[in-house]
Parts: sequence; C-alpha cells; structure tokens
Amino acid sequence: MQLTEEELGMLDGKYGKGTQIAMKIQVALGDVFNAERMVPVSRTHVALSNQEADLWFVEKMVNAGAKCRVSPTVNPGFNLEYFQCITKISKKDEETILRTRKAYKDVGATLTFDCTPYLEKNVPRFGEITAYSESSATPFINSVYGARTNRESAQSALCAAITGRTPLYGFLLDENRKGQVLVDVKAKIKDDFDYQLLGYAVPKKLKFKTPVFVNVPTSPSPAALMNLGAQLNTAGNVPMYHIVGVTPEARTVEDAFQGSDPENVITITEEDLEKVHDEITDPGGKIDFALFGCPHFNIDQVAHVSHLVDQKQLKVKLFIMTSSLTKELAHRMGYLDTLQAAGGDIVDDTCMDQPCWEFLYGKKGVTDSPKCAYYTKRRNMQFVIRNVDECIEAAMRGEI
Amino acid sequence: MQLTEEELGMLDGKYGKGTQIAMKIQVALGDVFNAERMVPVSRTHVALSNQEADLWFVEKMVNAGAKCRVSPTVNPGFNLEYFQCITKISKKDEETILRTRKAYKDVGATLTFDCTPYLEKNVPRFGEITAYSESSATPFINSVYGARTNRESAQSALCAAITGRTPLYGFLLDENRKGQVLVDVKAKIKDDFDYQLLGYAVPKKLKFKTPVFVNVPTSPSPAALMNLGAQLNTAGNVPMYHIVGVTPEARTVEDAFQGSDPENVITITEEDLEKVHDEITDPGGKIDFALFGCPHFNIDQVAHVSHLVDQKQLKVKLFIMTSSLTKELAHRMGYLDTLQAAGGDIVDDTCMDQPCWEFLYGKKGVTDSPKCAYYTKRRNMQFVIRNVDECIEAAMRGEI
Amino acid sequence: MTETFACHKVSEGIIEGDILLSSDDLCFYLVDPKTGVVIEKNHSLEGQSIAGKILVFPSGKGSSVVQADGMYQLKMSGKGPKALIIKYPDTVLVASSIIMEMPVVDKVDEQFYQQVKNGDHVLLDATNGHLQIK
Amino acid sequence: MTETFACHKVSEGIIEGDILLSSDDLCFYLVDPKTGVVIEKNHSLEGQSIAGKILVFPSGKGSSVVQADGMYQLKMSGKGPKALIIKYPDTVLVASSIIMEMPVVDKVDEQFYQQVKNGDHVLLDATNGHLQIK
Ligand code: F3S
Ligand code: F3S
Repeated sequence: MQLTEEELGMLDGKYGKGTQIAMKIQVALGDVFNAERMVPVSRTHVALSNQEADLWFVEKMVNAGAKCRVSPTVNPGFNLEYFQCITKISKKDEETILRTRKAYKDVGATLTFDCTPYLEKNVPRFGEITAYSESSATPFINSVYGARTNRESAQSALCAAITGRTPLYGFLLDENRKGQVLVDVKAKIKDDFDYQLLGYAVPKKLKFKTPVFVNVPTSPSPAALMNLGAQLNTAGNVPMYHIVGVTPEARTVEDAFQGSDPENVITITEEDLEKVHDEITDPGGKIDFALFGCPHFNIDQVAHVSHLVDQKQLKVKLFIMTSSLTKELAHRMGYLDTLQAAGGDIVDDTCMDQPCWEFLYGKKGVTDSPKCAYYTKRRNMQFVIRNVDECIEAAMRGEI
Repeated sequence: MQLTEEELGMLDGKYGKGTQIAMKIQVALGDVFNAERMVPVSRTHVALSNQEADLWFVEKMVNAGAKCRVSPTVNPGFNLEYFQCITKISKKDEETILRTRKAYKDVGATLTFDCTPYLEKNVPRFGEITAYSESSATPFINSVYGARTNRESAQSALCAAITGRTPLYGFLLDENRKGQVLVDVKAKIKDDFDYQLLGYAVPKKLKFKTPVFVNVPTSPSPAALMNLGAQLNTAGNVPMYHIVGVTPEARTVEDAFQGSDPENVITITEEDLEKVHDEITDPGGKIDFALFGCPHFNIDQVAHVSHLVDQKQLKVKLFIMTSSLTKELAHRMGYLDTLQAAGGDIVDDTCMDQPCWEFLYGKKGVTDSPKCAYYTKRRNMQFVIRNVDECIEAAMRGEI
Repeated sequence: MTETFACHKVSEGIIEGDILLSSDDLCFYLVDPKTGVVIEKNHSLEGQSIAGKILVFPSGKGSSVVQADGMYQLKMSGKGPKALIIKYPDTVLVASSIIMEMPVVDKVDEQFYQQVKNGDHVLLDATNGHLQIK
Repeated sequence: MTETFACHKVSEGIIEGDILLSSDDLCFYLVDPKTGVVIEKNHSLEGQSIAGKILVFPSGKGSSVVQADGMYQLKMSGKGPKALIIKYPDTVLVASSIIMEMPVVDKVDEQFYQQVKNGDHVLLDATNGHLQIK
C-alpha cells in the first residue's frame, strides 16, 4: 500500500503505540482487500458490544495510549442504573459495563449508546467517506444517504476512529456501489414491518449481491428503510441496496446499475414474505413480555405504540428500547406517562443482546424485529414476530 | 389550485376548524405563488419563537382543534428551570414560556427545542419534500441533503405540519433549484468561522440568487455548512446554495447550473471577508461575557471549547447553547465538568433571542456568530465577533 | 366616477377606507404599536401613522419572527392597518392576515397603481376579488 | 524434502505446528472454549479440537460480535489455534489476530492447497511471507 508520510509515521509509532496498532491493523486490511491507499474518514461509529472481547480490545487500545482522532458514536451496552432498579445485576456484569463505559470514554468516543446514530447524532452527507460498524447502520449510510462505508467490525471501525483513516476498497469505490440484481417486489408492502420481511427474504434468493428494488412504495419512513437494511445485512451480509426513485444513487434503474444490465432479476411475492415470516418466528402461545427497539425505536414509533396503549392495560410487561434523547422527548410529550400507565416502559441506552435481560431468559415474548429474535437465540429467549399492532394486541391479551 | 378530495375536505372543515384554517392559509399561499397543487410533506420543523405572536398563532390553532399530522420538531424558547437558578425571570416571561410549551405539546409537536434539528432528530433523505422554518435549517435541508423545502415562516411550517401538505412551488421544483451565480472564492477559507463571513459576504454582491461555490475546501464540517447557510439566509434570504463536489445536486459545475450558464460570476476575496467582518462586529474593549451556540453547538464544537479551557480560568462567564442531547453527551464525556470548572456552562433548549438573557442587556460579549449579533441588536447587547479560539482567549483575558 | 379594478384574494373580507401608499417595503416591527407611526429611519412613511389605513406597499421585509410580532402588536393595540394591498406577499403576511382576519389582496390591475393616490377612498372586496376607488 | 510456498502476511509471527484443514467456513463462537472442540452441527470439523493447530479454512462466518468473542474466549482458555491460514480474511479476523499477536496469512500459493494434508507439520513464517511443509 501507498502510505502518506503521516500514515507511515503512525505505523512507525510516532503517534504512540495505540495509533500504531490501529494503523497496523488497517494496513493489513488494506493488503487483504487490495487497497492502493488510505483515505481520511470524517465520521465513525463503533458497535460497542460490552462483550469481553470488545472490552479487551478497547482497553488494550486505551492502555496503549490510543485516542480517537474522529470521535465515534457508539452502540448501547445496557443502562445499569435502570436495570438495577428492576432486576438483579450480577457484580460481574456491573463491573463489565462500568469498565466498558470508562474505556470508551477514555479512548475519546462520543457516548451516545444508541444503535441508530444515523438518525440522531452522526449523520453523513452525500458522498462522505466514513467507517460505520453496526448492521443497521452500514446499509443506511450507504443506501439512504449515499455516503460511503464498508461493512466494518467494531474493531476495524475503532481503528478508523483512532487513525482517522480507512483503506480505500469495497463500498468506498464507485464501481462497487452499483446494483447487481433487480428485485421486483410483487408483494404488497403495507407497513414498516413488511420491510423487515423483505429484508430477510431477499438474501434467501441472492447472497452478497447488491439489490435494486423496484415496485416498492416511494415514500418509505426512516423506520422502513432502517428495517430493510438491518435485515438485509443481518441475514445476508448485504450492506447496501438501492430503491429506484428513493435512494440517491438510484434516480433511475440505469443510474442504480451504473448503465450495466442486472446480473439477475428476482421477484419477491406475498408467499415469499409469508414463508420467511413462518421461518423466523417462534410459534404462538402464552407470552410473558413484549420487546421493541432492536434497532432503537425513534420518536414516531414510540408515539405509535403510545397511542395504541392509551387508556388501556397490558397483560404483560412491555419494553421499548430507545436512545436517551428519544426517551427524553417521549417524556416531554407525555408518551412515557401513557406507556407507564398501561404497564409498559422505555429503556434507554440499552441493547437487546445484553445480560441485563436475564430475567426474561427462558420466556416467550413478542417483537416486531427479526434481528432481535436472531440475536437472542443464544440467550435462550423465544420470540413470536409480528407487526407492532399485532404485538400490542397480544401484549394486551397475554397470548398470541 | 387543483385540490384533492381530501384537501377539499380539509378546506371545507371536514377535519375540524384548525385544519381548515391551516388549509385556507396554504391555499392562499399556493395562489400567491402560483402553485398548481399541493404535495404531501414527510417532515416539518417550526421555528417556535416564544414571542407573543407565535404563542397567539399556535394557541389559536390549538383552540380550533388542530393536531399535527406530521409532527414538527421545534426551535428553542428558553430553559425556564435553568434560568430561574441563575437569574430572575419575570412572572410574565415564565407564564409565556409555559404557555408556549403547552401549546406546542397540545398541537402535537415533537418538543426538541433545538435549532439544528437537521443534525439531530429530523434528518431528511435526498429528494424528500418537507417544510422547515428556521434560517439555518432551510439551506441545510436544501443544499446539504438535497431534500426540498421552501423558506417557510413559523406559521406556514405549522400549517404544513397540521395539514401534512404544502403548495408545490419554489424550491420544491427542479428548475428553481438550479444555481444562478458562480462564486469563485479567492479568499482562503481556514476554519468554520470563515464560512460565517463567506455567508455574510455573498449576499452583499448578489441578493436572492442561488450561489454555486467553487474553490472552497471539499470536506467542510457540518458546522461550516451550517454557518454558511445560516448567514446566507439571514443576510440575504438565500435558502439554498451549491458547493461543487460537496453538495449532492452539484456533482459538477454543469450539474449545479443544470446545464445553463451562470447569470453572473463573482469573486470573494480576503478583503471582502475582512470588510464584512469589520461591518458586523462591534468594536473591541472590555467584555462581560462570551456566548456560543447560535445556531446550537454540536458535540464536536463543545469538545473544542472544552479543550481550550481545560485547566484554565475564564475571566468572564461563558455560555454555550446546545440541544439537551448535546448537553447530556457533554456531561457523559466530561466536557461539562471541564467547562464548569473553568467558569463556563452549557445551556440547553435555549435560544439567544429570548428574555432570559436580560441580565446581559447593556453589556458587551464575544461570540462567533454574526446571526447572534444580528438578532440581539433589538435586545441591546453588544457583540464582538471573532472565531472561537479568539473568543476564548478574550474570555480568559476579559477584553479584546 | 367609480373605477373598478380586478385583484386576487389573499385573505377574505370587504372593507372601506383611505389609501396610504408606501414605495418602500414594510417591516411592521418598525412601527410603534402604541400609535401606528412608522419609526423606521429613512422610510418613505417615516413619521406617518398607518392606523386604520388601507396600506399599499410592494412587499414585507425583516425576519419572519419580527414581522409576525410587529403585525400582532399592532392588531392588539388596534393601531394596525385595515387592509393590505401587496405586490409580493410572503408566507408571514399571508398566514398572519388570514388568522387575523384582515382583508389582503395581491395581483391588482396595473392601472390601479397608476391611478391611486394617497388619501383615496377605496372599497376593497377581497372576497370577490375587486376594488373601487370612490 | 521440504517444500516452500509463498503467502501474504496478515498478522506477523513465526510458528511451527500441525495442520488442521476445514473445508467449511468457521465460526469461533461455535467452538467450546474449554476444550477447543468444534461444536457446530454438521461442520466438517464437528467433534475435533482446534487447540494448538495451524488452522486452514476458507473464511470466517457469523456476526462480528460473536466471532470476536469466540476468538477471545479461546485465546483466554489457551485452547485456540496457533495460527490461521485463510482464503478470505475479514475485518474481525484481521483485527483480532493482530491484537492477539497470532500469526495469520492469506494469498497462499494454490499448490499449497493441493498438497497439504491434515496433520502435516508446517513452519509458518508470516512475517516474511512463506511457509514450509516439513
Ligand atoms: S445494538 Fe441495537 S439493533 Fe438490536 S441487537 Fe442491540 S438493540
Ligand atoms: S433559534 Fe438558534 S440560531 Fe440563534 S437566534 Fe435562536 S439560538
């Protein structure tokens, strides 16, 4: 790889050991992916996970003196103070989250603890070169904003934050952003939830290919686009998509394919979505809880749930995960009161895939998020997956 | 104007008196601006101002039963609870802000109280049709994101939020978004502050024309773009600009001008910026305070100030206005402690142009914002305008 | 003789009154709400009262916040104009006049501008889109 | 006879050990950290231990979080592989191996893949980009 003088300085340890390790990793990545050179990044997001490996990596960097040049926003761990009020958190889990917070603070991260930074505090403009890890973030950055990021891991994104550079390869390059397969959506896409199914169904038919959607509604909500990307990337490692007439690099079909022909055309039918739905959901029955916000709900989604439960009583506990800003807004607007009165609550700064949810292990819940169900298999939770309205009805009845 | 059945229903009072008034105003606007029809908006932002007229208008709507279909984010009034701790707030001002909060809550607004919604909670995608009032917002939406909004007033934006429609005219139409004048920037643009001066200098040479900038740095920060738009729109009513190679509708010069020739070419020199700087600033001397965040500072800007005052002592009080999320982040990251230790503070949910600042009337301060100085003339405050670094030095010395 | 001119309704209403002409754009915030007297330096109406007049002017100016506030203060004190005849209305003028129920028109026959003089008595029927100089 | 093959350094180090071949992609999270035994159902290595081996496999799989965690657990228990020879490394494998100081190479001569057998003793010099079957 061709490195600038400053980059060579980083690699030689001129900027300290931490920066040196980060640059070493990035040069190795550049070599692996045949990058010619590095480019500056202007934004980064690290999928903090509060797992031991995550903590180990970031502490290692901090101890080596690393400090981020481009402060990354970070994913949620869990809201210790909240969960200590409602359940028992082990000494070990407490210690881990406190160490995680401290390590990310010390490395110079922006402590957003939110998995939808692209809606809130870390929004790129068209064409900006960035490094985002987090499965729902990468497709949003690439597809919806037309900014550029590879499918980073937490580690590689942290390295980019530290050095302020990323190797130039993959989705940073024009030619790799072109659509590959035309996806003709024959199924009727009625709500944000259908985008979850669509995102899950497409990779069944084409792996690792960039899809170009036609015949979907042309004014999708941010939640719809978030859902689509999150599922595409979780189920199929697809960090970019085009929707003709919606995403900025797909003003027309030709634009999306950069003038080439599609490698393939697939259709997605009503039956495809139903099949996927059956596949991902656990069977119905008595439920113990409802859980939303994987990825974090935005204020419109919170408002929707709040209206549904207004003046009603839930049979099972309902949690909505959000950013702290969304919780604050929900409080100001009265939604939090409404939810709490019905027997629900908003949990901010918290991820689904964290030990704080232990009190729900072995139980069955409803959620609108396939991703949530996917990640919690290893934590032994069962999930019936439905759209939000059906989930709420189920939560009021206690079964589905 | 051609109205849909639903729009006619609104105009006929089918959806209540409040929606009817809003639609009536919008039809009048459509007629005035020769719009053929209405289009749906997917986002709105209302420049709540907490002035009597603002309150009167929104209360009138609330009393007529209006409820927003597209919940708008809103500008800051002032943070009553904060200011009650540090100064005296008159009974009347207290009553007004409480009524303002209530009225906007009742009309169904999202109570962000932030003047940079486009960086935080109300981010459009390319091509989206929206209605934003607030001078720094409109240019950001149009120029940086390539979404579309006219230069709305608080009232017209609120009407759009209520009806979910806006008349189709002006910057919503392709042909009106094309660049008109080529601005060749010969002056060296060194930092975010220079964009303030640039934004102020351009309308001196061309009023109401859409500028296309060339020869400015191609990786401007969000603050730089915000400053540029805020000043263009404050000083010259210019709600859209292009920067070639930066903004999405200006991939090339031809793209920015939509294939036509520029009507005019102007150059901006070092001297132009200096002249503008002399014109807008009050003369130096002893100062009593420093004030930042008009528009609200983002976390990077707060971090910058925090680093500058770290372990130092300010001679005069320093305030940074931010959103509540930015304040929370600054708290988590230790910036707030650093600022407070030096004698500064962060004030969230507050605008410069509010009666809470009465304790500074008749005094002289430093700021980096021409807009701040512009709006506070009527409140009898003097402002020396410098870049942030010079402001901080002055705040440490107590004079400039 | 009474001449009738076509115009276009911005805000409905039928009203009679005396014309006051301004060649300059108008910022209502720079009108003293207690008296209705224009206090803006070097304005063509400086020192004159707009209270109760049918005001003819090219367009508004100043930020939308101060403009709205200026109109509101004048309305509350009762020292505002009776109606507006504007060349280039903007969103504040339109929204404020409708909510204040003040008759406003634009797109008036060019001949009206050639004939109208300060103090002319006018019947303005904004609702039906015409006006008469009496 | 000793054969030498060119390869490309991902993570530096020089190490000797026995080869374990996997035709399937590998998720380290589905390896028991206490024993190093692959527990993934229907995996070509199911039931075998990767502890102390030089592991040859096409690419990683599974989410980056679980992959990183799997590698870390194996490192901590000492039941991880000694080195990796990968066809298609990804960002987690690269970053983790460098920070764990485990030798890793990619872009190995095609001939190596044709000749190498399970249990071959290999000297891997990642630092200088070559490896020998002894
Ligand atoms: S980071 Fe967010 S997307 Fe789900 S798995 Fe955790 S809540
Ligand atoms: S709304 Fe914001 S931009 Fe300045 S005038 Fe008030 S602080």
